[in-house]
Amino acid sequence: MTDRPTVWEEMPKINRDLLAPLQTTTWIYFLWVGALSCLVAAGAGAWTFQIQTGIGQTDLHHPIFWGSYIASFVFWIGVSHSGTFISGVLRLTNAEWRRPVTRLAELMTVVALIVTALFVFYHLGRVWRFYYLIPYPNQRELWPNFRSPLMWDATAIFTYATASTIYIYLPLIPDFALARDRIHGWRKSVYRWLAIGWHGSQAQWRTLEMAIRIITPLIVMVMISVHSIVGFDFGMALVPAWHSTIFAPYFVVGAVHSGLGMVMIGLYVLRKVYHLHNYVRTEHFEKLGKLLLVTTLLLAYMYFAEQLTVWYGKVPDHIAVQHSLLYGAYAVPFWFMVSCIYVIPLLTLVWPRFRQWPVGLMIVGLIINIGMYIERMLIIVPPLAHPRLSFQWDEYFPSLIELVILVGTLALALLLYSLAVKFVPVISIWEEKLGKKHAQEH
Amino acid sequence: MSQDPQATDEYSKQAASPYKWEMVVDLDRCSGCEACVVACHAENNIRISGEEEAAEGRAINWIRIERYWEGDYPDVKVKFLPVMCQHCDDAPCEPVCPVYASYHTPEGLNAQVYNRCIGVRYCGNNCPYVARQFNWFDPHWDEPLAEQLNPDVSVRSGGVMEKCTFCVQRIRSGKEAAHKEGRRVRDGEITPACVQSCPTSALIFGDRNDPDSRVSHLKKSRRGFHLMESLGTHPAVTYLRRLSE
Amino acid sequence: MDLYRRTLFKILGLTAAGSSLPGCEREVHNLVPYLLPDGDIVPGVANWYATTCQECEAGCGTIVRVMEGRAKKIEGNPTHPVNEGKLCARGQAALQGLYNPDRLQGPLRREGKRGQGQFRPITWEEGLSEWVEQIRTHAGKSAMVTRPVTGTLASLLTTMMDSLSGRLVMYESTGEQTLRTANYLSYGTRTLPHYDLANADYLLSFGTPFLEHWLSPVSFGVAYGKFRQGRPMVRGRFIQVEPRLSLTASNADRWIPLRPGTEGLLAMGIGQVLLRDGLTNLSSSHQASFHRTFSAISLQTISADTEVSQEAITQIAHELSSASAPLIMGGGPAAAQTNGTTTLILINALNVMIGAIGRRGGLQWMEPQDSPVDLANPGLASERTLMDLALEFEQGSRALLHLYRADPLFTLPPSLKFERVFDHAQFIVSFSPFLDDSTLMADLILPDHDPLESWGDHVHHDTTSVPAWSVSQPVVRALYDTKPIGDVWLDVAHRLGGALGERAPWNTFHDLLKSRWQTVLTKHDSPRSFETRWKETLQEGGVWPSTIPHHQISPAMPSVTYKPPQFLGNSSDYPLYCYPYPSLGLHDGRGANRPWLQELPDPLTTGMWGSWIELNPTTAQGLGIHPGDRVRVTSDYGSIDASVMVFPGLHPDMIAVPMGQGHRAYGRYAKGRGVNPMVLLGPNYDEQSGSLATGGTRVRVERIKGGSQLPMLEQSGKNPVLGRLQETGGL
Amino acid sequence: MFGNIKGVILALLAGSVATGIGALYSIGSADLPVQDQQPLRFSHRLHAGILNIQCQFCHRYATQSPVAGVPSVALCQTCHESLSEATPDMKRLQIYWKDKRPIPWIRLQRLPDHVYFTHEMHLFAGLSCTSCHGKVDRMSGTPRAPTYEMGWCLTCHEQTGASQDCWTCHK
Repeated sequence: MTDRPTVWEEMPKINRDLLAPLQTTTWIYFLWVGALSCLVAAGAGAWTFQIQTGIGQTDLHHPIFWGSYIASFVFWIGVSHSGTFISGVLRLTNAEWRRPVTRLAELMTVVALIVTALFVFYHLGRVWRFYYLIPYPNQRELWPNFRSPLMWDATAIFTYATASTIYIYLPLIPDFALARDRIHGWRKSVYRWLAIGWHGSQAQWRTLEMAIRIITPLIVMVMISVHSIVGFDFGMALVPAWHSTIFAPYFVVGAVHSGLGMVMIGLYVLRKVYHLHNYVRTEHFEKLGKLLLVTTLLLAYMYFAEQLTVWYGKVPDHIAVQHSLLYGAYAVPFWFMVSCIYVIPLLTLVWPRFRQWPVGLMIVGLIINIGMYIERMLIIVPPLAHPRLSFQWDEYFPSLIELVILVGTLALALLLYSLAVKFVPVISIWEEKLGKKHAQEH
Repeated sequence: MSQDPQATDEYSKQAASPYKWEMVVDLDRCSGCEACVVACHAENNIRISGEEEAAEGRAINWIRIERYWEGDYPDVKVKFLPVMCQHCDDAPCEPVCPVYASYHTPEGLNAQVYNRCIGVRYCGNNCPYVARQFNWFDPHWDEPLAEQLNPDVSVRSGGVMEKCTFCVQRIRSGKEAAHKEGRRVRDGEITPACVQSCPTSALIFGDRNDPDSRVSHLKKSRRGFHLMESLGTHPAVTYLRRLSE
Repeated sequence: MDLYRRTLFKILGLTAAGSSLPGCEREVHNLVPYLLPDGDIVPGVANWYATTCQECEAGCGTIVRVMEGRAKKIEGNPTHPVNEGKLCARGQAALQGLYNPDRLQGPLRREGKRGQGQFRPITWEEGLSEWVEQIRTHAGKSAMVTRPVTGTLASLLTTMMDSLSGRLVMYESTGEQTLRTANYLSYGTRTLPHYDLANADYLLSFGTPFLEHWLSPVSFGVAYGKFRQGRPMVRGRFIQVEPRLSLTASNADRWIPLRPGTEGLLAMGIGQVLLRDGLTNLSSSHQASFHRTFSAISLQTISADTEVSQEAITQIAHELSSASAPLIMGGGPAAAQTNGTTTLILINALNVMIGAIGRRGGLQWMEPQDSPVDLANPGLASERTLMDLALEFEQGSRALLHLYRADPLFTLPPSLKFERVFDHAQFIVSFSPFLDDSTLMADLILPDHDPLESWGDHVHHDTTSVPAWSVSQPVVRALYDTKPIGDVWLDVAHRLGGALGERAPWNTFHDLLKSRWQTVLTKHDSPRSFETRWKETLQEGGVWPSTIPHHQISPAMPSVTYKPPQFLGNSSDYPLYCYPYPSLGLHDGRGANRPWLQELPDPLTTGMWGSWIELNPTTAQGLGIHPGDRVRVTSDYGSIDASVMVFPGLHPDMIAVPMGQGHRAYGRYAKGRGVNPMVLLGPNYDEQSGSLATGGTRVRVERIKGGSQLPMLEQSGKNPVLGRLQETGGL
Repeated sequence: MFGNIKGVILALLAGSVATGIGALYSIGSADLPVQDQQPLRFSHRLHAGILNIQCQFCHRYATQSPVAGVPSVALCQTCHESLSEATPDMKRLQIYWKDKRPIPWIRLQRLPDHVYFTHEMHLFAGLSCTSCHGKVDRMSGTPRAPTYEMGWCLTCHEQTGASQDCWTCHK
């Protein structure tokens, strides 16, 4: 034990390791970014086409007025919860193992929120009139309607975006200062500007810790409220199978579920690409795997409660939706979704040995996210497709334009993340050091 | 016919409107002939969707005749149900609109202000009657079909929700005529296009605040019901049940 | 109503045709003021003009809303006795005839081979002189096929064709020729009675599609409303008997399906029970002949052949006798069989048995009235007559064919080989405003004005409770370089000169019209001048007396023997009966170029913009066919491919196909869309009337590759499990 | 340094928010290009001001129609027939009259298609033409109100207690 290097000896190595992605770039990275940019361009082209010709480029039609854009909106806002949940909740509970995971997850939050906002715009029939949604004084003397859950939504997301930007920024300040001192070239001035004069004095540390301690519980509350409000978008509506009290908590848990899955993927990929095996260890995957098992069980419980209530209640409007899911038009995606988000995670994650296997956990994370995307679609489409007047029942599948936009936007998220990784240390350097110090002290 | 002088006084006050518009659909008279559908298209500049859009389920009808089959051959029965915007007093579509494009007028109409609409389509989801129709594209009329367009009704652009207005342009001109003569609108003076055309007189329109109007009488009929009464939307359209054996 | 009338007449103006209107100014940034002020016209304020609907032969009175020279909307004329202010879908869609993008904009001369559709624009002078040349060349060999016209135009065309020793044929595929023949044999008049549905309390209808297109659908619609809910404490009961549940049948309290073509047999069964149970009010002189006719076949056999139970037959008979004002109507599919006339005679006899003749709530004939115009109705032609015409062309005794808004190449089954006329005609002139399937074959096209741009009149002598003479006036200025057919014929008469010129001294059809109306409007020694009366007539849309005495009819029981219907095609190769029916919106196809009507969902299948084949669910299941599958329907005469709609209200041994689609021409909305079921039909006639038995062909159905979903309003129709009543608050 | 950056950020933020709000505040839809190149120069100052011709003599449909109407050439001619062709514009008028052609005036007052406006009811309510169109009798060209935006209409509707229900004016 004594030949183990002390924290102080390890410091330069930590700095080197964790700043490496910011300093060295391989040709694979450029290829990757180039490929993503092409996809983003395709998505942008598709969106431009949709704006020029009309929202009819989607496959939407009455009575299915909402489709893949809203599903993606819900999905991405779910992903955005990963960061806040992991870093926020784990910070609150002082879970030591959180340290290498937080930054990576918080970055996901910001990227996902940007993408989420985009989907609102894709969805609008007249996106060039988006400013009608903004509360500001105008000559028309008109305000937006705050009774609409969509306005709550807009407000909540705006708040969440602001708060999570601050939340990711605060712990970044010491790292920016580090980067400022280590990195040369044009980026140096940017880091200097971002580091807002951090020089590591006791007073500054105290202020920062205080700030983090204050904002952490706040952001957890915001996070819960945001996804509850997204749930309210549906729960408040009169649509059969939407009008349910479980939607708010269910959406929160669902968000964490897919968010954890996403973190799992991110963690694995970054560790692999940037050789962070010293920092991201199997232990982290195992802990996350346990958490994922918890969310799987929680989500399955809620889903079961909801479906059982519908099934037992036999209200025709609701039963019609359930039938279409269980053995109707949507049975294939439904059962696929059930396997993806409940069955497969449950069957794999219960095995302690499995939880030690990062590749397996990454694959489960991927499966969960595919499943959760389908789940979002199945929450939105089948109830809309079965209005109370059965004369109007219908089906829906996203059009090509929609799919291009969806893929383009996924590419945009990956691109933003890839770019961010080149700019921001993916593991909080000072927290990592602090963790090491704590570990040694104990 | 109400000649009550107080009624005129009331009208001069702006706070509350003296009118509450109501439609009655007598299912025992409705033959499903769809004269109302074309009348509505002609009056309200409803777009021609064309084959492709119609196949997508995007044909726009402010009033549609829903047809329900019952039983199997040879004991088959058909029931027709004309469905238009029910102009609910507690309309589920109104509170969810983030920009107030959908709102309730003092006369009990469920209004849609087209140029305010940004197309979030929440109202469409939330309407249990699927009465709201969306313009997925800009409308198009092959020349010179557009010569027929009614100048009293806007042509809705793409990206905008629309629906039955109870022919508000006719209500407006009826009220203006009455206002210039300093009187209330008389029963039967205002007829929406569908009501006007209906051969069997299955559709009746009028002021529910006027106790002597035809709709006020018919509303009280024992055959009367509202579509999805249990939802508590309080529609301004009353259906009269079709009698059968 | 009174109130509405008064305000209405304030706004009902006179014709706009003469006034100076702004042209079709498209530039919104320009204000176009009137050159001369016109007292009637206030910019921004609508004017309403009364005229007559010409979309079908019913001739409903209409008022047209006109703003700044453009027609905006057509509504029923509230004072008109036929439609009482109401108007059907097709009548309202007449606007899309006026503003149809595929209207012919001036005279055309064929280039290239006939039927290739290559035409070059010519001047009216060129067109008219060539036509006159052709009339001279083919003297005495003219023929004209028109849709049914009445009034002044009918008399003008009759005069013209008489003078040219030509033959005038008025043809309408749903012309109810059989009904007229049967009525002539039963009641001694070809005039159709007024069916007093509004005052009946029990209606037994053998297939009559009176709420769709039969005779005068709006008039029937108005009466139906009153029949159901128009009287306190009385609600009419309605039974419909037919093999396919039509829109009309779907309104019935009870729909009784039966084997196609056995309607007469069922009538016989009902009559038998009435006679057996002594429920008729026949005079003793009649009793014997009725007994003889109605007891020829036993009730058991009837029940077996019609597939209607004896109980049901007995029940109907008893209900008829216990009703206070029962009414029986027959027509539509019941008449579209080889035994159509016999069937209708038997149904007529039932009306006699229940005492409906001349009774309130029964059948009424009005006293023949003085008409402002000659009742020179040459009568509708049956398909047999058209075949005679074809023979004349083949033999060379006819050479010059005129077509006026009739499209025989589309509406007649190809198996009748009517194209012989077109093959043998030396020259074909069409007055159609559209390039329809027949006009495509024309050598010279002299397009008529749209009805909304023309003068005209309409004589109502069938089915109305009061006689009415309606006028049509131009409500908008002619859009294009077209000429009204009346003007064109008068012009040609002057050019030909001689006796013809003398018989047509008028310069324009408008002059002719006014001179005709002058005799009538001034006959009843009205103190007011003709011009005043004429103006009033134009404002009101026509003249109609308030009440008239009813005409007494002495019905007879013609000796008839029931003959089972004959079908073309043997039952082993062709197991199904083919039943083409006129579509609600497109009718026989004339509405197919109107996008409103194309997009008007069929009320029962909710199909739009195309054709489909209806199959009973059990039949479809037996053939392994699912909704949306593509099938080929084959008869001995032709075949059509279309997708299947499962239709619960159809006799299992039948297929049904809507008419109206499958045009080869007729503009962008109609051309190449759907299929024309007439292709399937063979030359099978009702012997007595010479009408085509449209229900008289057998077919088989096979599944073929492919399958496409037709646009449907009922989106759940995509899934056969759905579409049944779920929750509608309990209708 | 800390304060400096904060100041810059705040200033930038405040600036962009102000500009954005300002732009959004005034955004509207009723505007038309302001051009007054009519086929012939017509002076409202001369006709309405100096000659004191009442508005509704020429715009004669204002009390009975949604539109006020542009006078027909025939109406111009009732006065101009007896006047000598003093100016080139008056000569041009005579040419229109002789050719029996309407004058293609360029439209300067127009509301978007989604607005229902009727002169009839505004005059019935007792408004004068100048309340909306300004001092026409002092304008040499064709008068044009500064803006026909919704806020402008609403101000008056608020003051006079006229209906502010959206569907009063939106169609």
